Amino acid sequence: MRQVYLDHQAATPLLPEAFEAMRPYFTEHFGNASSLHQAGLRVRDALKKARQQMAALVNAESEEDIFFTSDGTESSNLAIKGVAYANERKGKHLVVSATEHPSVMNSVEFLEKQGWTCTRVPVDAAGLVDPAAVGAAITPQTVLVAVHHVNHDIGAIQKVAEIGRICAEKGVPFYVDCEASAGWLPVDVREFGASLASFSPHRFYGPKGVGVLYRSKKARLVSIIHGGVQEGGRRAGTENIPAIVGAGVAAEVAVEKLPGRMAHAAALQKRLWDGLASRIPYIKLNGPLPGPDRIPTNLNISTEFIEGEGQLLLCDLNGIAVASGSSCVSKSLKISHVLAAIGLDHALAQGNLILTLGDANTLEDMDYVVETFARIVEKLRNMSPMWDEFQRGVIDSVIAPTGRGKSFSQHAADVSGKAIH
Amino acid sequence: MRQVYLDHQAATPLLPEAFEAMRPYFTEHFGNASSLHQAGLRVRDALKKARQQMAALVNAESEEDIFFTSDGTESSNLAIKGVAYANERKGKHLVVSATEHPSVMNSVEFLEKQGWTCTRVPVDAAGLVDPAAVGAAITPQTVLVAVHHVNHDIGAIQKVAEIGRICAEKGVPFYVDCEASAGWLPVDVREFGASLASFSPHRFYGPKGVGVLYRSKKARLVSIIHGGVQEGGRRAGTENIPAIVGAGVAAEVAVEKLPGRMAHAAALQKRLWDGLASRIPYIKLNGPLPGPDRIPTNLNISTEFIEGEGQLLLCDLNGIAVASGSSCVSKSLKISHVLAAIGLDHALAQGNLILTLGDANTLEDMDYVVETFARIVEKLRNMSPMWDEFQRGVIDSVIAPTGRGKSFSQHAADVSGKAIH
Amino acid sequence: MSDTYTLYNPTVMDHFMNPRNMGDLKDADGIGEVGAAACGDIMKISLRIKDGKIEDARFKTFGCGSAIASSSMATELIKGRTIEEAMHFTNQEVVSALGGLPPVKIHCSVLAEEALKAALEDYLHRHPELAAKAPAAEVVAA
Amino acid sequence: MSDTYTLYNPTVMDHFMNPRNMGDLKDADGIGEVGAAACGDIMKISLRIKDGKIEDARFKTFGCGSAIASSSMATELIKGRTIEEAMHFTNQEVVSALGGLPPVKIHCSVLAEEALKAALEDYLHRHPELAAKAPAAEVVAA
Ligand SMILES: Cc1ncc(COP(=O)(O)O)c(C=O)c1O
Ligand SMILES: Cc1ncc(COP(=O)(O)O)c(C=O)c1O
Repeated sequence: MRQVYLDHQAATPLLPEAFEAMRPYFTEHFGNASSLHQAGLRVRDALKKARQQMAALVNAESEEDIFFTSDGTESSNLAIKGVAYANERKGKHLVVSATEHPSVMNSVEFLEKQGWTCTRVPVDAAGLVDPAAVGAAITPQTVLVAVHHVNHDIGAIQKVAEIGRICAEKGVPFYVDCEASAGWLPVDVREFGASLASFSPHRFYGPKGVGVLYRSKKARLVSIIHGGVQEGGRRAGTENIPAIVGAGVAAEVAVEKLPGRMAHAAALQKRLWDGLASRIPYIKLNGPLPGPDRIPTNLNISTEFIEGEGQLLLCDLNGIAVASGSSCVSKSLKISHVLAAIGLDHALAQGNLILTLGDANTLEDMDYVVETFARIVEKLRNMSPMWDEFQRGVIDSVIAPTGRGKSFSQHAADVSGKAIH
Repeated sequence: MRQVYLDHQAATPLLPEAFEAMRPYFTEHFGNASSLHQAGLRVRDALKKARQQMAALVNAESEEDIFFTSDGTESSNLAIKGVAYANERKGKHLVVSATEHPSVMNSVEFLEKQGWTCTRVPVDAAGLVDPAAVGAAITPQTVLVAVHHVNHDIGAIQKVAEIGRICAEKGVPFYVDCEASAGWLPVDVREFGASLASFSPHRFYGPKGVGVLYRSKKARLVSIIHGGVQEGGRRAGTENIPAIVGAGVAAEVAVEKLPGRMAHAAALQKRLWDGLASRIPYIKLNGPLPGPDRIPTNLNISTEFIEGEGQLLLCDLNGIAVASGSSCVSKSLKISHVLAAIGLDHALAQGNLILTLGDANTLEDMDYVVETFARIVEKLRNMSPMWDEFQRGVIDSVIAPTGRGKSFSQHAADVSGKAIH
Repeated sequence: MSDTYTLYNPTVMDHFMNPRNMGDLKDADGIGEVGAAACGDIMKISLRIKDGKIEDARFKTFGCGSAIASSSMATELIKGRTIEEAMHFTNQEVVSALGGLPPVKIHCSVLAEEALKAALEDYLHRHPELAAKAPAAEVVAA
Repeated sequence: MSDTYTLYNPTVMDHFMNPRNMGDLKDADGIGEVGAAACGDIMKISLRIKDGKIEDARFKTFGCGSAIASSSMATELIKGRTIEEAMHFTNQEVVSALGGLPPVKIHCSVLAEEALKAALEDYLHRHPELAAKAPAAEVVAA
């Protein structure tokens, strides 16, 4: 069976050259970077080199602005809480977009319990935040603005450079979560006007176990994992040297391959979406149209009248690895807050699938996915009471309304006795 | 030149069998454990197995009590802050021993800034904490007691089982940092009465990039790194699967090799300390005597009239890797707080060296270290004004007082114009 | 499937991939359609009942793998039972017959129980003469 | 040393491993012993001074590698200078001659400057007739 991995947002295979670079650091050069003897001093050079490679990827002023953490989640936590705690006396207000990753959203919620307040700037139906609205949300108490570069679910590219200019004018540090873009789109912290930016190499063929936080010297930042004085006092704990070394290689490869990667992904994205849209009725692309507002690696679709988990499992049984933002797929039984933020009808959020493309995918893979997915949709629609009820005019379509029947949400509320959340 | 690595407290080489176990999880089985497709589901099994291996190492009730973090430092932070925040409404008082690792001490300091209070229970001259004193420090507001199993600097083994009984009687969760003991001494969370315990496999031949927190279901714990619902909602962020797999193997090997490791280390420890003590005058062992109160892998020595960094560098140039708790070695220019807590004279703290033994060390290595170190001490004493002034009776020895001359501290204060801190 | 990793156990996977009794019954004697407020799943069960016995059952489900498997299993289990027996049917039977469900998915089996009970209610509603004799359906929440 | 990783640059390492002018001067004309409050290091410099010129210098140091290297380098640099020149000696000369020190170790070079100045003060103290002519030693903190 053909294997088509379309979940590059969740994980990517490690580059063989990154693995080779890491290899000596496990058993041979195993020292602790804090040690003052050969074993420790040797790995310091490796650490420094990796910092330079990271700085180059995002055009940081200096490798000293690069801090290593354990993953993208920790980087987000450090950016949000580390800046908030550092500026506690200045003010306790934050501004974030409504579609930030949970690592940002939940960090903010945690701070709210500790007395901070936060403005969540809404996004439009495509998932884009209005820079002017971000600017308008800034108050004299605002100590940080956080808007991600690219959304992890719907691939929307935010106008970060514009937001960065507004933040600079108002003198407020600006944090850009680049986890869903670094390695796949150009990231330039200076062009973005970012005081802080995060990404993690395991998202672009680097190893798991390392995240990166860029921080310009202008922004104050305190540690949130307390202990020793590793990472310039910004992150205590023994550095994960092998992973950091591999991450450096992945960053270097990303710089080199970026144009090719983007072109390849854009071609796949077009083939896949064109195929799905023409082959399957009642299907919708969520987020911006392919083009300048959408990362070429992401498709986020909703297939009406069927639910996401079943689609995902049947894709998997056919060799296709995908993700879903449907409530059944989440451990909390809630639809992705991103889908909620773009105002997607619950019926469509339920039928959600997230496809993220990568280097190894081919155009033939895309054709296979289209054909296979069409069969899966047919199978699940046959099983679905909603499809039947739509045929019979009991309920109407959200994607292509016929004017007959009630809405899915109304129907769901009627049969469950409660409004669907 | 003979190479003798005596810094196992800082880092250990990865076991080849652990590396082999990890290897497929980099490029081949690279999935994200949260994914619902083959790539993700496959690594879930690996994650579960590693949890079982960790549970076995510390005799945890269930693998569900094992949470993976990024390192020992993060585990300490999670234990301290995660329990403190979870019990905020119950009380805001903590009890810790005075010689906990900085990851504990600095977490506590952070909480103090947020309104918690903390009692630091002092240790005796050997570095041992009195269980009764811990019990006496507990108040109705106490939400956590933290006493490490073994001290990272001086190898003192605390009476954790006794402290655990007292905590159980008083109904207060007990956190035992086992970072300096797991893999080298038996760790039994049930015998210790530990509600929480932490360790990290990179300290016993496992990989960097993973730490462990054991938490019994009886103790409430909230997340401190916010985001997704990985690790049962206790630690957000993509799991570092390869490292976790390797850590599991290291834990399994540790269980099997433990008795051999301990016997081997004890023999080395005896040979080394006997050699040093007989060969070098004015040298002192810090912490408990070798025996039941001291981990067999650790020697912490102070050599009078010379400073630690010079000793460390000359050891290194002679192939011997060691650490030091002297102020010149620390980035903060402060002597190890452990040496301060046992009341070690500043002159001796300055001349401190920490030697930690491991599987690959031999008795011949120990003899080489003794001879080499004797030469190093001679060289540095020849360079030291203190040695000369001691000979001339200007200052006295702390280790073997002659009754002539003033104390080093007095002299240092006289020449610097300030009391030495 | 020896090399396949699955989210659910083999029985659940089997009922998801090859659902039994999928479809609608023409001229059903009772039809129940219910929804899960928790996640938005919808399940519909139709019954053919003759002489107080469930002769046939069909389901349609809009929901995750375990919802589909739960309704498939529920329809299997219920066939041949009397109305009275069916009234005592609980989700636990579904869970057991499926060999277990992940904790977060137990509500799918509850939905199957609810759909069945709704179909029975519908039948009794259409046959008020029987309703008096039958015990009230107790929907057991998980 | 091509395969050796070092905490300090090769010049510092060289002065640490092969210190110049280590020891005490018999019948020194000036001796200075100073301590660093920051870390507890102690440095002692003895000078032989003839006709207003530093003819010879020796050091003894209780301290880290960079403290030893700093005192070694300071004694090298100071030899042959006049008292007046020596009074203007600063730690920066030591740092430059050593090719740089880690930021946290700059205070070691300050200690060397202080030890030298203390030795000069001692000399001037012993020769009050010269003290009036010489400029006051300025100790420059890093
Ligand atoms: C936008 C964004 N931020 C943060 C994260 C968290 O990164 P990690 O999985 O490395 O913890 C992700 C993960 O997918 C993400 O997409
Ligand atoms: C007792 C103790 N606790 C915590 C830590 C921190 O562990 P890690 O280096 O894995 O962050 C250490 C590290 O040496 C330790 O010895």
